[in-house]
Amino acid sequence: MITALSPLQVFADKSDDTLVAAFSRELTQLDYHYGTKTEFLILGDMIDSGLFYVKREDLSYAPDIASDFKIIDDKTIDINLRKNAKFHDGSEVTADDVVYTYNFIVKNEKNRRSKKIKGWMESIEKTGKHSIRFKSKYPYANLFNDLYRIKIRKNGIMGTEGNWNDSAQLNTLNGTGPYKVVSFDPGVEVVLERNEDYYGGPKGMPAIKNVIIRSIPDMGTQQAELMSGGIHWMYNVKKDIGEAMAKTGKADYQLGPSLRVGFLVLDAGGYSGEGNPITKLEVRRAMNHAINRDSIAKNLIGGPAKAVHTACNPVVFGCFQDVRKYEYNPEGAKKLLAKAGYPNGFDLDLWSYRDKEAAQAMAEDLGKVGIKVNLKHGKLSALNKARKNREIRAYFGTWGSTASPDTATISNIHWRDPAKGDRNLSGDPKVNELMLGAEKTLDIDKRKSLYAEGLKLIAEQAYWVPLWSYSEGVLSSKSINFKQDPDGYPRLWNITWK
Amino acid sequence: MLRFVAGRLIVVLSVGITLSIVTFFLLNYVIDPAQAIAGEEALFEEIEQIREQYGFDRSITVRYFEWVSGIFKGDLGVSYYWNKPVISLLIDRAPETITLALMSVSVTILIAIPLGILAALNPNSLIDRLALGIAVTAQAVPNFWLGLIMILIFALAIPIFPVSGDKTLFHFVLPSIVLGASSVPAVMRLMRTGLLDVINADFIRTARSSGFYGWRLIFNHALRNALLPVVSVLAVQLGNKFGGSVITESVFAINGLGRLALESILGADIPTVQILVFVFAIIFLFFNLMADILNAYLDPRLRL
Amino acid sequence: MIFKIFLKRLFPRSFDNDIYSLPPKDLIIRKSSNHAGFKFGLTLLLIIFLFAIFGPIILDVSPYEQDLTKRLLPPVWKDGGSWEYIFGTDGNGRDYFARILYGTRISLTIGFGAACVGMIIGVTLGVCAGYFGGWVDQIVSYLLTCQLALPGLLLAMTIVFLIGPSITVVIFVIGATHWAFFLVVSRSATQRIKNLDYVTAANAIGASKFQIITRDIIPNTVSQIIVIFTLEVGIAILNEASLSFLGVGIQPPTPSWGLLIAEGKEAIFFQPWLIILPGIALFILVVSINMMGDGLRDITDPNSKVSDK
Amino acid sequence: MNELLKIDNLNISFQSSGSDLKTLKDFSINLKERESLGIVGESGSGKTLSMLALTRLLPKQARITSGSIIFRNKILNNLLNKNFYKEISGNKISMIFQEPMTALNPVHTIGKQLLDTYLYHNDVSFEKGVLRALEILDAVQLSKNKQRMEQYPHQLSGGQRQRVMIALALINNPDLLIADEPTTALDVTVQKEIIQLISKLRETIGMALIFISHDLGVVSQISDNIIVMKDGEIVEKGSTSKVLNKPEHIYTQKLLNCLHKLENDQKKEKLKNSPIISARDISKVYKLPAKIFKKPEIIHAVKNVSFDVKTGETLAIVGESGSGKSTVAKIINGLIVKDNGEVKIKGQDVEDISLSRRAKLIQPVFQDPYSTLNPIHTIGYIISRPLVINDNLSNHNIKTKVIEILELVGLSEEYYNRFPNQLSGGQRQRVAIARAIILKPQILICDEPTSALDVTIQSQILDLLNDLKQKLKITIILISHDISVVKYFSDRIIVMYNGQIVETGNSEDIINNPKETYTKKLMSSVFSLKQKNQILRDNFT
Repeated sequence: MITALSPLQVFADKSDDTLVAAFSRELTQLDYHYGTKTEFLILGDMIDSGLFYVKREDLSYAPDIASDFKIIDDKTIDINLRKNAKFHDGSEVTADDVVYTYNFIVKNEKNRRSKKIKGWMESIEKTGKHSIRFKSKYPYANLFNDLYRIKIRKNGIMGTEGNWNDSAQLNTLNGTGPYKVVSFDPGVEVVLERNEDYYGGPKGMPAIKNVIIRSIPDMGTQQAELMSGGIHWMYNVKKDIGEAMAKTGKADYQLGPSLRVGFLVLDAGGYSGEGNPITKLEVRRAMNHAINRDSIAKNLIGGPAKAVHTACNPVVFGCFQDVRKYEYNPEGAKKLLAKAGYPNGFDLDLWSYRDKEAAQAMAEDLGKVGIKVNLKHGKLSALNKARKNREIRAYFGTWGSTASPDTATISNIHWRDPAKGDRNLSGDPKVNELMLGAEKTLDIDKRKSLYAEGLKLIAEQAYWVPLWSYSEGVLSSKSINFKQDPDGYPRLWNITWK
Repeated sequence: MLRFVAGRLIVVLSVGITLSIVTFFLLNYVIDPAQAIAGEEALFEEIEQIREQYGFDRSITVRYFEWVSGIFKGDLGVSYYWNKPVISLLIDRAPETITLALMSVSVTILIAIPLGILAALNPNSLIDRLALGIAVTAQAVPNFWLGLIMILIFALAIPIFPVSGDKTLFHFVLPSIVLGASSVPAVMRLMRTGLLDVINADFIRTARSSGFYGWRLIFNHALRNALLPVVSVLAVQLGNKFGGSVITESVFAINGLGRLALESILGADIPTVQILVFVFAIIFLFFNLMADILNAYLDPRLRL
Repeated sequence: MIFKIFLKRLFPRSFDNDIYSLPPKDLIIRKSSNHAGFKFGLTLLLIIFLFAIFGPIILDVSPYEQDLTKRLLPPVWKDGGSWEYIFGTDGNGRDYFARILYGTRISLTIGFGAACVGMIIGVTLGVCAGYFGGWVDQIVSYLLTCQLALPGLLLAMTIVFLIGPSITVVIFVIGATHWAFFLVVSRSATQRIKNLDYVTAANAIGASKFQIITRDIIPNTVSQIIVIFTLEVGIAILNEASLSFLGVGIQPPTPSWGLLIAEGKEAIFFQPWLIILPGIALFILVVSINMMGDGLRDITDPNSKVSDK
Repeated sequence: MNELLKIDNLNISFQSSGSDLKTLKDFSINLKERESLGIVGESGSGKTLSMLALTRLLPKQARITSGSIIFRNKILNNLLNKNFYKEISGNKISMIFQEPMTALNPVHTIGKQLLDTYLYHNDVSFEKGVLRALEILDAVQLSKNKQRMEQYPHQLSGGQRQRVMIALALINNPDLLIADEPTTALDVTVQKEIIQLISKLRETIGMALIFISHDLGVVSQISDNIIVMKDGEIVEKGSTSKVLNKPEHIYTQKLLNCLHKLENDQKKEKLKNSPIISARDISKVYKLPAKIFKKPEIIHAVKNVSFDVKTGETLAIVGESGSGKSTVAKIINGLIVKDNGEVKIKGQDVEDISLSRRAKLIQPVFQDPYSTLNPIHTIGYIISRPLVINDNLSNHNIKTKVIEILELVGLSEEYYNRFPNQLSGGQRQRVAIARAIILKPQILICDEPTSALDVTIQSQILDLLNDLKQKLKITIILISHDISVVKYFSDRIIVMYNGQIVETGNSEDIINNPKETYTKKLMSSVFSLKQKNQILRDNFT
């Protein structure tokens, strides 16, 4: 809201212990259970806690509201809760709250996460004031990730069965995280204050008292704000801008690793109709050979970004690397195309919605071997619709796997049974069987071997063109310490003043 | 008067209905609402479930009438994207856009009208050429470009104004200049040619033959006549600012209706977008009607 | 200038050798050759046209050829710039000069294409409404109100969503949302002309409605429509830039100026030439068109000045 | 009497592209107190310009190159603007103009405009100003003067507005009133009233008057002395009777000839032919759309009009503006669809006749020479178009025919490739007539064919029409407000008022023995050179 005319700008700063961070995409509500974007996860981790958490140091799962756990068998897990965890309203977190939260998620079909949890969860029961037991329908490999992503709600706060109130926590939030919400203006900013009663846990106690997260859609405006001292922190900053900004001496730039990978999804299964050259293996292999991954990763993205040959980021669990590798070889690509019956190449609509520079670079590379690309770069919803209507022969996708270092995160959605999702265009039931089968066991070696087999098959048949891993660029003002984590996920609560 | 307003209200209403049909059908055809609600990672069955749950499986005509009857009951629907009733979004965002619209029209008035008067009084002089230059420039510079350049100059190089945001009226100065500049050419040209026409009119010759001259002649006898069309154009411009603030609000991170519209479109949020299109249309029609009434009120020839 | 008309009325005979005794076309040519703004705008526009058509052929540069090792090189007048890339390179290592040069073609195509679409819609509707009046006029004004009331940018975004972006789509979307001026002007001109005696006379000599519209009415609205046309070309070019800026216009890698500005937007503080150069190109093109339009308005206005240099 | 105004060798030039064009040459007049001077000339003669120089209303590009203006022994040329406007303009010298519809500010009330002018020149209280305004409104014989003060110009009729203009000019009791064609835009009946009023007020206030007009008849009624101007020069100067009776300059003689010609009665034939057109009970209603504060208006342009036109005759329809005479003409021609009644041409309903046959039966000629020809077509194209549309002729034959017709209307072959803007008003009217007669129609409807033309041209066009009538044996319907033209030209007259026929009869009967009141009023408002000083007589009886 607008207040009076004040000619002097009052900047939040170290003096009043207030950090201002900027997001490009707007925060529309506070409850993580109703959002999917990375921004919601960052905010969720600041104001909420799940049973588990991904440690920044080694990307392993650590108990958060849980204090310890015990795997009883491959379908049963016992979890003890912290005794010192409290909601922002001061009440203690008990097993009742946890049971309520999971019941709410599973039984409230309107909730986005309902299906996912219901897919594996057989039951949750209270075994003591601070202990619970999960039973799953089958050995579920990605359990800890789900336990991390479900944030604990106070018993009864979301209504009761049959009378769920989905909007209860959208605009005010009674969470358990290191920060409390002071005020929230959707799409504009959220003002946070340190939760002095926070139990610490793997996130640790935050050093800065007040945090304001502003939504500033324009990256140029964000840079201007950073230079003029209006904000302290921004992310998703490209190499060139970050480096140039660092040169001015007004900000620090870090270009660190990210779990995000880029890839081309190819309609090998011929879902998009007749006469699709991509259904031919030689053509798909030719496309794999045609793109100069190394050059694009090094020159366009920079930092730790590298060419990737698997349908997952090499650093995550289960991402088997010893698969067929397609080196950059335009001549070979041309030969393969000729062999497939396209000596003069063909026309291809390539859809994309993100990373315009890389999409153009790729289109140019494909053009050099004869595949005349008509780039259809647009909004995600347009791509979603076209994909749903089976109009897409190839699209350029990326997957962030934010704070989930497991191949399951990317493979679960991309290799689904084609009857349940529209992204698996391989037309090969074997891929689905292998890649999703790996989620249904807790046996690490078995999972690894299933992924290995699946990833080898994907590479051999060139169902995708795996492209590269991304880097995450962050600009931070000179007055703060921000250290980038190996997964590129910004943990804002760890920022300290210099 | 009543008859006229009633007639115009019928036009407003029927145009509103037409536009609501067009936008409703267009949006529901372009965007799959079930997919939009379900999100990126949804399974097919989830999408189908949502489709049933929200009734998207019924024919689009049925849903349209449901939507319209909801509006008549005061229920504008709930945004999928913002998880809020659309009406509360409108209430939240309207003040910023109203402020921006009013301030930008003020900027237009402050620049265009004096410049137009000076240019008309000194045709082909330096000031006339300067005014024409400003008009041609303002016409040829895209809004988003001007916005970025303004930030570059007046927020960074010479830090007078804040870069972005909408906390205080001070935040609105740069965006108002950017948005207001786009109306300057039209208003200034109208002021100039209007005053030139008036100065050459027979009744000014009468006034001169009665002994009036100089500024007294202009202010007492010419200005009111020349301002009449300008006032109604300004009212129309004010109406345009509501729908036209999309880019400016996005560049300056002002949380108004324009930015809401942009974000809702990108977020495939059908309920918000269709209400916004409707609201922008009604605002435009309303200000047009106001312009006509104002003009008729100010111009005795249209009164009776 | 008005006084010439005044003079002409005062002394018809002493003006026998004056340009008023020239045929209309020669009169327009004479008037335009004396209008500095028009001449400037037209010359500039012609130069831009020549550049757009022949520049890429003669200079043999490609706007698409990328070299990722030569990204974001500065223009020649900056430190580190070279004559190889006069305007430097963009984020994909493509020659920025070539891209801006090709962008001229895009902008001109879209500007003139969209204005043509708008003109065909607007003039057809306007002439019909003006000539036939009655219920035709009412339906047309209803359509006009609908068009004016629709937030054009939002509509354009939605339609581009719907059909998918391409140059043709952008031309038709911009054209389909910009016919109001054409309609209003051609309608009022038609209403005025249809009551003039020569139209009544044409009716009296047995000319059909179609003949009257095509022979008597439309030719006499041409001068006003051309003025609107130039105005709309400028508006369409800016509109395309706005749409491309918002990401719903021309597709990359096609070098539209709006897209170039959008792509360079993030780098405004460090590689400002990425937005300043296409911004200036856009500015020069639109200014030249507008100056030509302003000139045309003066030239075709019967009360306009004649020979002042 | 003392000398009031003396203009000596006034020269005015227009600056154009570096060269100066002399537009007023050695203009000199002497005006005594209370004298009334008429200035007569056609458009472009410089008659208005000389007075604009006096009141400092010249266009920006016009410049006084030499000469002096002396008013009450004061040289006005060198007076500062400030002093001139404050002391002279609107105070000692006032001016009224031709167009009463636009000469008053539409957004201010009559009262405000009067008060502004009075209080600006006189240091008196507001109340006194109001009294003076009411007084002067009364003096210009504007009824309900208190109500008028609150009204806006658009609420008054043309004649009332001209009265307000006069009030505005006279509110400061000037010594000199300049009236620039003050009655030209008014209907003939109103015209007379205004001239009587000016004449009377001149007497009561005791001011001098300069009356500018193109109409020698009008000027002769009100002036003691007359100046005749042509091409920026004074060609004749003298007392009214001398100028009228013993003109020296050839131009004055020509001017008078034209007027006399119109006044001389022609031999009229009384035809007993069968009617070629019969109109029965024709009516036409126009609906004006609703405006913001106005209800939709319905105007009965023509109400139950019936008449016959006999083969070979010239029928005149006379009336003031708004009488419906032009609508009747267009209905007869089939150019407007009537609401009621029927029009038969040669026994066939005009609306059932095919376009092509109608074109060969009946053709119109219009008033305004500037809009009658499509500016983008050549004269050849315009005249040949009826042939192209209606006859199957070879291009060569068409061209031959067009050139024949051009010669018939008095234009040479060289006009064939010219454009309308290259022609004078009279020439354009000739082209319009050529277009109308090229299909050899049996009826020609001439709607005010000469009223936009200068007097000398006017008589040429009338002669041409007369000539064509003899040669081609066509029936002519003449629409006019000008009684002298009608009298000169027509066999029979229909008088229309407010959409209805008031009186019908042979032209001599109507002109000499009008029966209806309206017709009498119309006929008496004609200024004739023979009825000198009729107005002044009216004033004092």
